[in-house]
Amino acid sequence: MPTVHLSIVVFLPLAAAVLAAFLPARVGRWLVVAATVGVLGYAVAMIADYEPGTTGLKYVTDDNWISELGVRYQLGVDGLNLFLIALTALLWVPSTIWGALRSGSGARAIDDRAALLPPERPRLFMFHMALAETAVLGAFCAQDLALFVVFFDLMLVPFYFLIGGWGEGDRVRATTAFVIYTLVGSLLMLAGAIALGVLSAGDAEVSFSFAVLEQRTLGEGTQQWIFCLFAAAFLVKAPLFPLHGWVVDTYRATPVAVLVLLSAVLSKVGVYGFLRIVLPILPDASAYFQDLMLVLAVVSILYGSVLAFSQSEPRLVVAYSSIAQLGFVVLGIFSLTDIGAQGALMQMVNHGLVVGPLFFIIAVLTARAGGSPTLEQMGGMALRAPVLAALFLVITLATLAMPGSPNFVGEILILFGAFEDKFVFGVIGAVGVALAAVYMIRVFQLSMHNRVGPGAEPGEARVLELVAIAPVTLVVVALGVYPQLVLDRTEGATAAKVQPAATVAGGQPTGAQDEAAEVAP
Amino acid sequence: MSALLAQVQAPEIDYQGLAPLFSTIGGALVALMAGLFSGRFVQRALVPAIAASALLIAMGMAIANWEPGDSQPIIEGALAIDTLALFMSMLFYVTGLATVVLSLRSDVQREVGSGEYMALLLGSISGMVVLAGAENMVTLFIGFELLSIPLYVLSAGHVRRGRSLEAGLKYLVVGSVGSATLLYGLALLYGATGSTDFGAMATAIGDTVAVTDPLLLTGVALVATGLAFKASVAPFHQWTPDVYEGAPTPITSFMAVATKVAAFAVILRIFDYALADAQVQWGPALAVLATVTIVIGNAGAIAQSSLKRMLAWSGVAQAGYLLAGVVVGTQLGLQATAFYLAAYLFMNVAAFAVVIARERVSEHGDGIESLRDLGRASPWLAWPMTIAMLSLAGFPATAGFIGKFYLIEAVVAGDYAWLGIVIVVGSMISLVYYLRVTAVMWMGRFEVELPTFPRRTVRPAAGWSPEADAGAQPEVVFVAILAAAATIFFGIVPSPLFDLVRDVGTSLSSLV
Amino acid sequence: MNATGYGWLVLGAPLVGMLIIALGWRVLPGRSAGWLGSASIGISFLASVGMLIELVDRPEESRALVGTAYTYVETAGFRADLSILVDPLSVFMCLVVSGVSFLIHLYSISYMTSDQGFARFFAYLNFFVFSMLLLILAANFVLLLVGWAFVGAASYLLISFWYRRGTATAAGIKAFVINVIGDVGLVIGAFLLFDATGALDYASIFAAAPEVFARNDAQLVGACLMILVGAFAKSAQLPLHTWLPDAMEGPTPVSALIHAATMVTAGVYLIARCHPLFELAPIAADVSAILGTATLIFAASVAMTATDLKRVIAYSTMSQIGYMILGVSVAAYGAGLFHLMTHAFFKALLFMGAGSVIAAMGGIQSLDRMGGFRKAMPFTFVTFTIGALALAGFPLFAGFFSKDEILAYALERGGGYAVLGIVGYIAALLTAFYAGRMVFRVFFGLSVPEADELAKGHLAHGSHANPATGEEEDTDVGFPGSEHHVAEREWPMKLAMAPLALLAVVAGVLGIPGVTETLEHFLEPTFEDSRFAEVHPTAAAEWVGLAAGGLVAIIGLGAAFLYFMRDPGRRVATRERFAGVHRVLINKWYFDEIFDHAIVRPVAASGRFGRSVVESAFVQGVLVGGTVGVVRAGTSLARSIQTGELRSYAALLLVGVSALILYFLIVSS
Amino acid sequence: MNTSWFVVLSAFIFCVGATGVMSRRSPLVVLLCLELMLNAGNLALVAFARMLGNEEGQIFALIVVVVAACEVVIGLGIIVGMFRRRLPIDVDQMTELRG
Repeated sequence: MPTVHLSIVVFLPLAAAVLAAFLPARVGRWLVVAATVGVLGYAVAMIADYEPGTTGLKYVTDDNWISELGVRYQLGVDGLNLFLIALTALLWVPSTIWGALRSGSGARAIDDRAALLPPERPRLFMFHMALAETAVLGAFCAQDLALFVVFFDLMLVPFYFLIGGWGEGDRVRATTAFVIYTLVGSLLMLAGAIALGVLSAGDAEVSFSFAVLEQRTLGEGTQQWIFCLFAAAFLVKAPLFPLHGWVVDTYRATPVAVLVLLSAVLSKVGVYGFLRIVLPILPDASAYFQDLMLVLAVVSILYGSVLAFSQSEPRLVVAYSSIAQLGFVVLGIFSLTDIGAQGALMQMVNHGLVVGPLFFIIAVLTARAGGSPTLEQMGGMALRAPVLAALFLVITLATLAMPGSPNFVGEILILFGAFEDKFVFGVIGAVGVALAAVYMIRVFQLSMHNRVGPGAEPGEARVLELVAIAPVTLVVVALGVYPQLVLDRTEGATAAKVQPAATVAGGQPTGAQDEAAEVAP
Repeated sequence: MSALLAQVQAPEIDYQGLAPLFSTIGGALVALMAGLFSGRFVQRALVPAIAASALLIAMGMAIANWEPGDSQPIIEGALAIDTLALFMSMLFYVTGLATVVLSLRSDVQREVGSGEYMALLLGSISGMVVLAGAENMVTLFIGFELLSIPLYVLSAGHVRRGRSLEAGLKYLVVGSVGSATLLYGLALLYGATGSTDFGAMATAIGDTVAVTDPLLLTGVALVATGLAFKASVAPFHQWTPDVYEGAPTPITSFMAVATKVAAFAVILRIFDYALADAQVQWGPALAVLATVTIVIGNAGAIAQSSLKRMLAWSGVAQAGYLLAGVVVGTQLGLQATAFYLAAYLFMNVAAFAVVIARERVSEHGDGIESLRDLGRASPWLAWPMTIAMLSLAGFPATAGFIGKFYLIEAVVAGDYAWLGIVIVVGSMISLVYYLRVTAVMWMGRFEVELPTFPRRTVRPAAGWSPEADAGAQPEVVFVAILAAAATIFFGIVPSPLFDLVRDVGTSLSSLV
Repeated sequence: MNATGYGWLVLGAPLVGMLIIALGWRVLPGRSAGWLGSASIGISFLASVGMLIELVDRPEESRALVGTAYTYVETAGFRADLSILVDPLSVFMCLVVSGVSFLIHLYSISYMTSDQGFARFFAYLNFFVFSMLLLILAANFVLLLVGWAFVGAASYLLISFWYRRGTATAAGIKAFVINVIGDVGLVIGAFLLFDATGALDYASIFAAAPEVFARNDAQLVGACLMILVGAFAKSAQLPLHTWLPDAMEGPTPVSALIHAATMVTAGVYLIARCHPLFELAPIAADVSAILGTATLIFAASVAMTATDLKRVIAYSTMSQIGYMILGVSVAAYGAGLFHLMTHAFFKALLFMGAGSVIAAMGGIQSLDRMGGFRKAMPFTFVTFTIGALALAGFPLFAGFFSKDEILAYALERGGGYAVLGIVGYIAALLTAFYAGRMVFRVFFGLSVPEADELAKGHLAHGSHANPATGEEEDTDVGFPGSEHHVAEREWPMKLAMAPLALLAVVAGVLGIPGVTETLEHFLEPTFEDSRFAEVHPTAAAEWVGLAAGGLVAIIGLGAAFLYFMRDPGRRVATRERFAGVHRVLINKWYFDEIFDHAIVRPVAASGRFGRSVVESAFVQGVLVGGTVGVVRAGTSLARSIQTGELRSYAALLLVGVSALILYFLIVSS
Repeated sequence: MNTSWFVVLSAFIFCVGATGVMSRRSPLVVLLCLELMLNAGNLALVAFARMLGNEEGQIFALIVVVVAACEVVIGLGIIVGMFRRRLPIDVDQMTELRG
């Protein structure tokens, strides 16, 4: 039965931000923070309420939006997006807090070595943050392709302004590159989405609802060119080699609070799209392009790892490591096995969880190192900062997927999925695991250990910094102890999404018999 | 004698149908008369008020005439008062109102004399209304000229500025070549089909005349050119940037929106009604034109330092998108085009309003520099401009996005999927210049990459004054905000607009 | 409480200890962190004893119990519980590990007192013990992997415990990375097993293996080899051994605990644990036997020339583990594990002694600087000598029984294995030689100033510097403390070393051939399914082996005595004569250099290549630059025709018309 | 007499006008050429009207004449304006707006 819950979840931040726009900044920004906390509460409640093993959508909202175009306002939660929503909700809280504190009121926390420095125009900053959360949540909740596209593109707007308005260095070039890169992809996806809706309809009424599209069939040729359009969008977003040209500049320029969201959440929307849209709706094409995607995945893994290994800025190490990590996720998805997809989903959540604290910690270290972002200037940061060091250590080990961390569970599932019938790809991926250990432990050592770097003043994390870092770290540990929490709830959904493509990859393409009904592009 | 008189029976005239036209023409005359009286109040307040009220009345009457379905043309089949015509007329009236408001403080009005200014404006609008409703060649041509001639004058309105005159003359000459071409094409069509009446033409084609008749097709080519010229479709677009830049900015905004709407109104009527049966012939040709237009327009807009010029080029690109809706010759395409025209109106009016507001206070005139750090200086102008740019670029939650969505769906459904791809590729290129504008406004304190060649300085607009500021021209800000609000509103709740558009779709019975 | 209950207690105690110390480090006064840590380990030792008792009074056939806490991972046919397996093997390992760990904790309380990171040290140490016990008790491969990796992490943390010391952190990274390589190997191995048997827990896999795998089935061999990668990475066997010598950068108790007694023997445990698989895949077993033997001779040879006291012991550790690997690979499980135990005792003892010597030397570790400590530190001398004798396999010492039993097995298997056995005896000779070398050079000869200082009753304080590089250091956290603590003075150290010395002497009684084979009988339930269960040298044969071993040991020690006591001059002479050999040995057979050139540099180079060429040339250049170029070209075209000349506009317009007309005319015809 | 001759003639005139617009630099001459182009259309209309025997074309032609007149007037007006502003009366020199 339809509920309004999801609409509340999605639009709560935006509403708060609009309200806050008319309040004094001091009050307004805390209102926004409160909204994000509210969303988090909602997400937790949903997880608690979502009994394991259920399949199908919950909290469905389904109304007409633009009936003329066959576009419906359709939201829903299933195993696929449940934890991604939770991840979004979880990471926005520290980020908005960080933003709120950045905007000055936390003056007592601010000195020359503090990572928290005040930006101007706090109201606008918070507005964009909230808009971004709404857009991302919307993209995750959407159960209608057109609606998904809308939110997918809408995401870019706030990030464009956040990076360009509050970034560092050559921020305008960075943000423009970022938006154009991403929008090139998502505009192609727009065309693809419309084509998908129209062509799959045939004589029937045009519809973009996932549920409907999954029932309808398309000729293989059509599927293939539409697949390419979608892949373009999702691979840029992820990003995967060689579509990562925007990453370096953007990661350099983006303010921390935003970078966390950019890297932890945005990158997931793309790969989520593969699971939610491409595999179930374009099974033949997915099977057809499987090897190509796997190649891209492993290349990204190796390339990202090797470059991360040779970076001198922690931020960029994480940037390239994300490329590798997303490569793993794609590897899992396009192994076209339940187990691989499960691992991929798990890994999406994990990567988001570790990247968040990672960037906050790097920001703290950068501040302690006198604002210098390079590893040469750091070193010996563990001195006088045992808590910070411990947190960093936990996150580092989780990032390199040490057994016992949730990331390990994710990666072993991915690898097992890949091994099953793409053993070689799996092995190459496994090499990536080893490389990950090298570059992550290298960052930890060069920043926290060895002699204290020139101009660096090691110091313990401040309360406000811990508020942003510690809770997420605890979640990571908790998931490491009981990963089944996620797997129980996601299993049904992922299996269902992978199954069609898997059967095709296994044998007869489903689209073959209605080749006649194919509508040529 | 009396017997003779008896033979001549005057055509019976549907006055209700003509009422909007009467009100605009009447308004023009009254404004002209009133303009004779000197006096600040008359010049500054009364005349614009007359013009505005004329437009409002016309709007009301148009609404009264609104009724879906295929209506009979009036005055011996000279003019159609169907939903297509009425919808377009509404757009003219809205644009006209906006222009009237935007011109309130403009010096061109003082220079030309507000009476003449308003009269010409209303005259041009009447021409558009006629054009939108034209049911035969004669009405079409009359409307066409009635719309153009006042604009020639108005764009030359800044008689003291060389650029304005240059723009006027260029527009006149190239425009006349265009109308001559159109005329010759109409002549050939008349020769081929044996009638000046669209309905008759539609029936004749494929019946008495073969769709491949050379005479007919040559005529089609010439007519297409003439209309494409007005819609500034490449390669007939070249006048657009020059005239838009040279003309007084309120007139530019009027031309940018209203002229394009009018052109597409008649293009729709000719191609999707009179020549509907020949779609197989002209479809591919127009598709190619659309592609060329999209590419050229977007390419030209990049690295423009003058906002007016940049908007002109972007207008060329938008014409390409609109043409795509015509190509498929389906009801869906008609609706999509109509919808996009409405969206196009809102976003452009918003953008031009901001340009007007800025060029009056900035020493950079309409240069992109004039927007620097606007987000800080006056957010009430920065937001509308931002929304306009995002909408033009096709970001979601704006009317522009829905419009593009609609267009692409139409072309894909019409088996022109590749044209859909072209549209999105065009939008990608357009990001470069639209985003640059927003960047200048919000992310100030950095150097804008100005055009690599040829370096041109943007002159301050006539009578700019640094001490005057945006606050001193509330009506402009108001228009900007209103238009921006509409852009957002129809981006989120497009249904009202869709209902109108659906009615429009029913007007051309020939379409499937 | 039943056996598994004790098992959980074994795991729980150190974990809790670790948490208390880690969270409460600020409030814990003085040495309390150390006592707390030791206590928690003591508890888990007692719990292990509890397990032992519980197990022993169960019937032989039902001595393998599995206790499950909850389902750790279960999805898409992949299932791993959080469950422990209590059987003789794991109980035995628990006893050894927790026992030795407890003593070393005691030792550390004194040894680390003056270090600023005292509490941190014990948190790490407890964490290590927890991980090690988890590794041992795990009932499936996933949990094994968890313990496996935790151990590696703990080792990393403890090696780079003095984290401001560049050499230490470098060594830490080296160890960590090689351990991760091992983990990856294990993961792949685990998959290959999972793929065939559909299970991940030992019981099901071992049960299913005989059905699904033919003998020497390719997949099984692959799995076993992958498991060996894991085992060898942990146990520092060729070619994954290079980290162990460097790991000596860590504090001496760490070397004693992790890099001698416990962690490095995990590989031996793993092979013993997976013996059903290895027996199905003899090829893999032989590979491991051969590599083990190669390691033991290689390490022994290097140990003969190494001059860093701790490194000598480290290489001897590698060599001794080679024996164990050889043992478990030739199905001499009892013997192999017996040697594991005795080795744990005497090697820990040796390290403790070395630690106290190094402390007395003010941090200097080079044998060349040492000498004549016999008088200065009698207690250390005695215990160290006992350890050395046990290492050398001097008759009736612990090492004597355990090592030679392995070799006896090897000979018994005959054929190629006999060769391995012979090599083992040769290595034993070397072992005895360098064991003697250590004792003679440290405790005899001319006494160095430090020794005299100590004899006079106060302690030599070297300058605060990194002994390896000589960099200046302070005494703040991250560097070793200012004071040194030697066994002669600190009763906890004595208390730790005495029992070990005792065990090093008498532990042999657990496995006197034909008389007491207690350990072997105790372990039998685990290995009764072995195909080689009946292969067992007769007591007589074993005694022959023992005699040979004893003889070898005595010869070796004697040679060392002649060499280092009688005329030290000859030492130099030989070094001259075999300069080439000496260089190879001093450079550890150039393994580090080989790896550096084969792996490290290529990766770094490819990183630079990726940055300079792929990123800038391809991604930015071709993809981005190309697109931009095209757009720019279009722009310039569009604007260059926009000349502003009226006539050209008209011209273009008319050209356009003509083009259209042309098109339509073509269509029409 | 065959109508097609008239059509051909009109086409010829049209082309003459077009060429003039393209080749002449004086705006006045350009206006004259525009007249030619429009009147070419007229001729065609009248010819077709004659051929088809209905008067629609002729009426159309009449209207066009008027329109043409208007255009010229505007053109002359602008030229006068330019003259008063001392601007060069040469279309090739009106290139301030370009690019």
